[in-house]
Amino acid sequence: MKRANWTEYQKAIADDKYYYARSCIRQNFYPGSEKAFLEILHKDLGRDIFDDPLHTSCTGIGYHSDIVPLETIMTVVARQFSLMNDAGYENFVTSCITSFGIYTEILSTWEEFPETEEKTRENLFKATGREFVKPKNLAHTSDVMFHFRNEIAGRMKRPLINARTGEPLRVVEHIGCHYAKIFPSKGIGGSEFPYVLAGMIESWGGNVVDYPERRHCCGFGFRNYLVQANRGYSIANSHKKLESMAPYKPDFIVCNCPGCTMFLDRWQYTIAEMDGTTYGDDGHGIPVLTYEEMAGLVLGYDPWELGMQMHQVDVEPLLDKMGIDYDPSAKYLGRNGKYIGKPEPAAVNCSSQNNTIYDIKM
Amino acid sequence: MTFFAPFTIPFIVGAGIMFFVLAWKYISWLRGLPKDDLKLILRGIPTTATLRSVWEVIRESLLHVRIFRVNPVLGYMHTSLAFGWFLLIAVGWIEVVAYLGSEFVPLQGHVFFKYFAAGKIANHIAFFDFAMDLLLAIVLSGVLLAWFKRLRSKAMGMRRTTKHTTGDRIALSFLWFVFPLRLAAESITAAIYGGGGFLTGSIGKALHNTLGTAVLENLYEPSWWLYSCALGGFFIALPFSRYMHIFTEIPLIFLRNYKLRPTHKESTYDNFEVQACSRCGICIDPCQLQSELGINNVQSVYFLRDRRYNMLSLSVANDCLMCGRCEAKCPVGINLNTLRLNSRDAMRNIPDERRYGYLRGLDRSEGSGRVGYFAGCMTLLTPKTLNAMERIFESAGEEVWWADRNGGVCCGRPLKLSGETDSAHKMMAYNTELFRKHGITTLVTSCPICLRVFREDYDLDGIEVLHHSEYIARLINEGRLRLSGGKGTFTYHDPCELGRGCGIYDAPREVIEAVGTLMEAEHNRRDSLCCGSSLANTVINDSQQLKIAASLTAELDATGAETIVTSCPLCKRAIARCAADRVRDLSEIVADAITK
Amino acid sequence: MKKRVAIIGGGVAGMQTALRLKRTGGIEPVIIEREEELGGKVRNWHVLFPTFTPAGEVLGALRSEVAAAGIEVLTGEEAEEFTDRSVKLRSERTIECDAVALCSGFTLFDATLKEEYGYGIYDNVYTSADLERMFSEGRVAMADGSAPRRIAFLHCVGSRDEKVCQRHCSKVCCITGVKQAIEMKRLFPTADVFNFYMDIRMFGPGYEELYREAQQRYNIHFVRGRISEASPMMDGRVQIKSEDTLTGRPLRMSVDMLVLLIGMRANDENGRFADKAGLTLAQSGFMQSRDLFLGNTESPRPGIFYAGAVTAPKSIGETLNEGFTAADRIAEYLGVK
Amino acid sequence: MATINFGYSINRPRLIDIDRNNLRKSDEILLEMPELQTCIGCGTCTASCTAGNLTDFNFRKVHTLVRRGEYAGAYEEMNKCMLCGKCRLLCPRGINTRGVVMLIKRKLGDF
Repeated sequence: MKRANWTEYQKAIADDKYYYARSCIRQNFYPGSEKAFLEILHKDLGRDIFDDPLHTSCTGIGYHSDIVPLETIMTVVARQFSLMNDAGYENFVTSCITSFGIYTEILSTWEEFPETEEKTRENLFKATGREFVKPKNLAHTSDVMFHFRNEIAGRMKRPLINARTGEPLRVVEHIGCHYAKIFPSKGIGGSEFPYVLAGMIESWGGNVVDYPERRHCCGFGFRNYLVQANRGYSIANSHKKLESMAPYKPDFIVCNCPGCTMFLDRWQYTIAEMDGTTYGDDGHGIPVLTYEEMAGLVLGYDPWELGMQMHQVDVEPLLDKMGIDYDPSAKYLGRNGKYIGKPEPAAVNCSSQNNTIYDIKM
Repeated sequence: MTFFAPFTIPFIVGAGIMFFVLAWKYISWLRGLPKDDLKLILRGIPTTATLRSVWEVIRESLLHVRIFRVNPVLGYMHTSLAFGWFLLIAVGWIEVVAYLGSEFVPLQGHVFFKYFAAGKIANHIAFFDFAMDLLLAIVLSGVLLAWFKRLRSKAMGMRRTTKHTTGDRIALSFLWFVFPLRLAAESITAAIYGGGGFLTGSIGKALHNTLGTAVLENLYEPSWWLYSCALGGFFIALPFSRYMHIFTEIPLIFLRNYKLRPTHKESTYDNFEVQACSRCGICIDPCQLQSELGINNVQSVYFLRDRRYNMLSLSVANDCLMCGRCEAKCPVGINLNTLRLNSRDAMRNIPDERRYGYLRGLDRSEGSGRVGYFAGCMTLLTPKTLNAMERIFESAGEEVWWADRNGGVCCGRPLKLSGETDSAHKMMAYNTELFRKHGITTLVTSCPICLRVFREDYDLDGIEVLHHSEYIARLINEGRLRLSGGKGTFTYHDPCELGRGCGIYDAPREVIEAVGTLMEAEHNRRDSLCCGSSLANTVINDSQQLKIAASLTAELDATGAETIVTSCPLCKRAIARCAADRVRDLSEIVADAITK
Repeated sequence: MKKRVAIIGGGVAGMQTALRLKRTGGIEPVIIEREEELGGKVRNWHVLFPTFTPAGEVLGALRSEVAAAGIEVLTGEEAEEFTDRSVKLRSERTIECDAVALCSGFTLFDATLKEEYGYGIYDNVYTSADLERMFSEGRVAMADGSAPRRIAFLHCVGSRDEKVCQRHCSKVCCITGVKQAIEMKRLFPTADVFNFYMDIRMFGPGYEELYREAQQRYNIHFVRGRISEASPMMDGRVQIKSEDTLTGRPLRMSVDMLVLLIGMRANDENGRFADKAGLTLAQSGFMQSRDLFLGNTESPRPGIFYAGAVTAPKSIGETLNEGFTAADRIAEYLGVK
Repeated sequence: MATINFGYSINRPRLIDIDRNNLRKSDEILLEMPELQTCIGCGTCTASCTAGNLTDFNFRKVHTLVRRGEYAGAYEEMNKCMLCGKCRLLCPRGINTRGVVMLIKRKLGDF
């Protein structure tokens, strides 16, 4: 494929000193990923990134579900910026695609309609007595990871290569609608040929699968999922994507967006229950990783340290493929060695089906 | 006298098979008739219908009076063959009786009397020699004409003749050879044994003089063998070929006089009509699909043939305008359209109880009155007619119930024409109920398609169904419409469904004459052309329809009339494609002429 | 003393204008052509709609007439700027003249700007111009050399699309799509050909008839709906998505070849020409005529005239007619009968 | 199969998938009546339709779907038609609409 055109969409990414904003979904479902991001930046790359306990949700989920008004979310965002000012940072990095979309949209709105910025300043001041300066640089955490992809490649311990065959792993990447579909120029590679994850995969030895429904939404769609009556539409979207990628036999999916990670992973279980369709090797599902997990594996982190036991689709077949050593018995032990519980056996949990290690402990 | 010789075997076998097959066919058809039809037959036998039938058999099966009317030469051909042969048999019988008295003579004895009597009769009766030769000469002239017709059909007044099947060709060949071979056999017999009249006798003498006895002796037996074979072959082929018509027409005439008719469902009675078709091909020329479009495999003769041999295809069954022009000309009087309809029904009717459930409880009618007006789907596309009818009703002071001015339910005839008879009945039931509900006593429609189905298929006792032409004529006669007329010149196109379909020719003409001068087109009334847009045809395409409409329009234009009048919305729209500004519905010219 | 008229652009418009001017006897036209030979865009076309006339026939006739008339032709020369009395060439040369006819035509839309169709990215996505080249070369095939079994044409690529700042209708693509679909069907009779369109605009003589023939005789499928995106398939074919707007349902299919019917856009240098010569541009970026009815071939400035697609997308027939009109107006302006 | 009641199921796509649809019947129909392909979607047929004024029957849409290989329900829809012929009288492309109805019913009776 002649795909050089991603280079037409580039953006400036700060090199150091980031103010970190977390993601609601990731904190709850993939907490290991956010921790891994901070660790990689601190330890491996030696960058300064500040994880501020004072910051809040951006309220994007509420905003996209029509329960948080625009003025409110603008004020919340302004407060985050104000906190960043307090902490002495000017590069804002957010861990969530929807937050990234929200920040981008609000900054653009303020630019196009300065009166809304004035109003927000007024609201923020009335509510909290705070003032704020807009960030110098706004990026998504995957942008930062993309920015350092070559540095990470330099420290790479396990490339994205099938250890048994020596072939590059086939990786499906999913960007998330709010990354570049709203403002194509704010995403690396734009919206049609996004390169942010593809760049990482290629730098770390994998092959990107370009399948027909690559740009399609994962199906989260906020109201589509949040209202139960609409969930059939949500799952139908994931189903469509999985059907489209299945013939390419991907080794894993890497996602950019908290919701997509969750839905492409969890819906595989639901689809298996609903109509018996399973994907991936031996029908045990296609593992779905976050880019931090992918970077963490590449850098030699322990998969359970990265929180990969939180996945619906088991990652062990992938770990085996990559030749990663891991302790199967440590999977469901938390950081302090305490048993954290395990999922019920299902079609997409291949290793937990006949595994009684934890049952003894119970 | 002995009446057996080996050469008679082909004839005896042939005749035996033929009579067996005929009997088997007729008996099974009669047994298959619905009970009501059987009752009709039993009730009809003791009436004058039987006598009338006998007379009709003589007229039509022997003398072919109807074909004479179409074309005298063609009539003579048929008469000479049919009546001539009949007389040959009848006079031959008398001849045998005259020579042998009351002695029993088997069938072959009559047929081959000349052979068995050869050399055994002392005194020839000159009358019989002459009469038999004369009759043979007449039949032979018919055969000659038939040969000639094959070569040049135009001379017989037919532009096109039927393309026959192989079976028909075989039977035809046998038939063509029967009489020349008889001539040969009888002449050779006369040459050896004497006798014979002006034909066989003279040829016999000539043969005797030229060939000599020895040669003739050798030809004698073979010539009778050939004649017997030709007869036997023809008889075997007869029940399976078009010549089946020779015998089938006879029971058909009786059954028809007992009031049996084909219906919208196939029945064994249809076989009498189907097999009574002689494939004369008279139906080909009037067919506009043939003359305008060059389609030459769908005409009634081919339809009946295909149906008879179970090789009817949908495309043949559906490719017919059902204009009725062929039916009007059919010398056997076969109900061609009905047979085609019940074929379509057999092929297409799919009873589906769920269909048209949406009609339930529907009523979009408006107004009230004893007179109901049913525009019909097509009239909704000719609003000028609607407006004219409104004007006419108003002027006549008629209170009108408008059944479907705001869109109604189709009358059902289009579905019936397509063979979906059961579904059509759902529409009929719906509309009947609607008419009853509104208590009308007169139902006027300006669509001949609707009119025909109202009259033929609806059960509308107590409601008088009128075409708007009849209704308007009545208003004029009753003095309820005052018209100023006399200025314009009009030509009138008879819609098929109105004219040949419902027999309404005079009412529209009366109306036209009340407002102006009528100039008849070349084809008019029962002979009028079809506009090509007939709903009965679902095969021909738009340009083909247009071509037919154009030729009709050209003929109407040739009258020189200022305005073309018709009384069918479909015909009007078809003609309008070629003469937009000059075609008007009958109601329009009336509405314009209203004085008060 | 003969009058001299500079004709910028040696395509069909320029040649026609020059021929007519020359025939007056009192005018000496000079054609300035950027390329090394005359002919313009028509050079790259195989056959012309709606008659399937070889483009070379039209071009050949014009070229030989130009040669026979002894018209001065400067090839490989590009106009930098001009006024009504002179044309400054990029080679620093200046042509003095009494009037200028701008016949510089149009630019083909760059299909890579419609990223979602993957032109230049996926192997089996082509433009109508690519297809004409393939027709001319006599070899039409998929990228891997095999014969296509399903071909999709997409109308209005770079036309009527505000997302790429081309609001105007390019006018000729509809009929080109019909023509090329028929040609493909003739080459690959068993292939299925689909045309995806927003509107079918059959404005010219014989066009509607050809459209109907494409439908009825060639069984070409016309789907009303713009393709929203194209994606690659495992086997190198292309998956396309659109809405079948006539049934209100989304539609998806894979095709062996996707042909983009690219539109005509205004030349980039139109702005420069307009600035220097005091002319105006239409909203579409094409040159604005003095008046769309009575002065279609005239600019608002005396002495500067237009012919052909420099003012708007036009068919070859219309362009040739404008050549005549422009020449007559020039002769009138110069007082030459 | 499903042992768990999720309260929802995977919505069937509304998509017309030309790759999955079996176009054989559609090809047969177009072969028998090529003029159907000349439909320009003007909708006159549906606007004038006697049955369409009483139900949601849409002749244009049904035959378009059939041409795309979407046969489900086409037979039942076509059965709503009364064959009255108004559409044929109005069709600007001169399509033999009644023939189309009968042809589709004949070809798709099994669906």
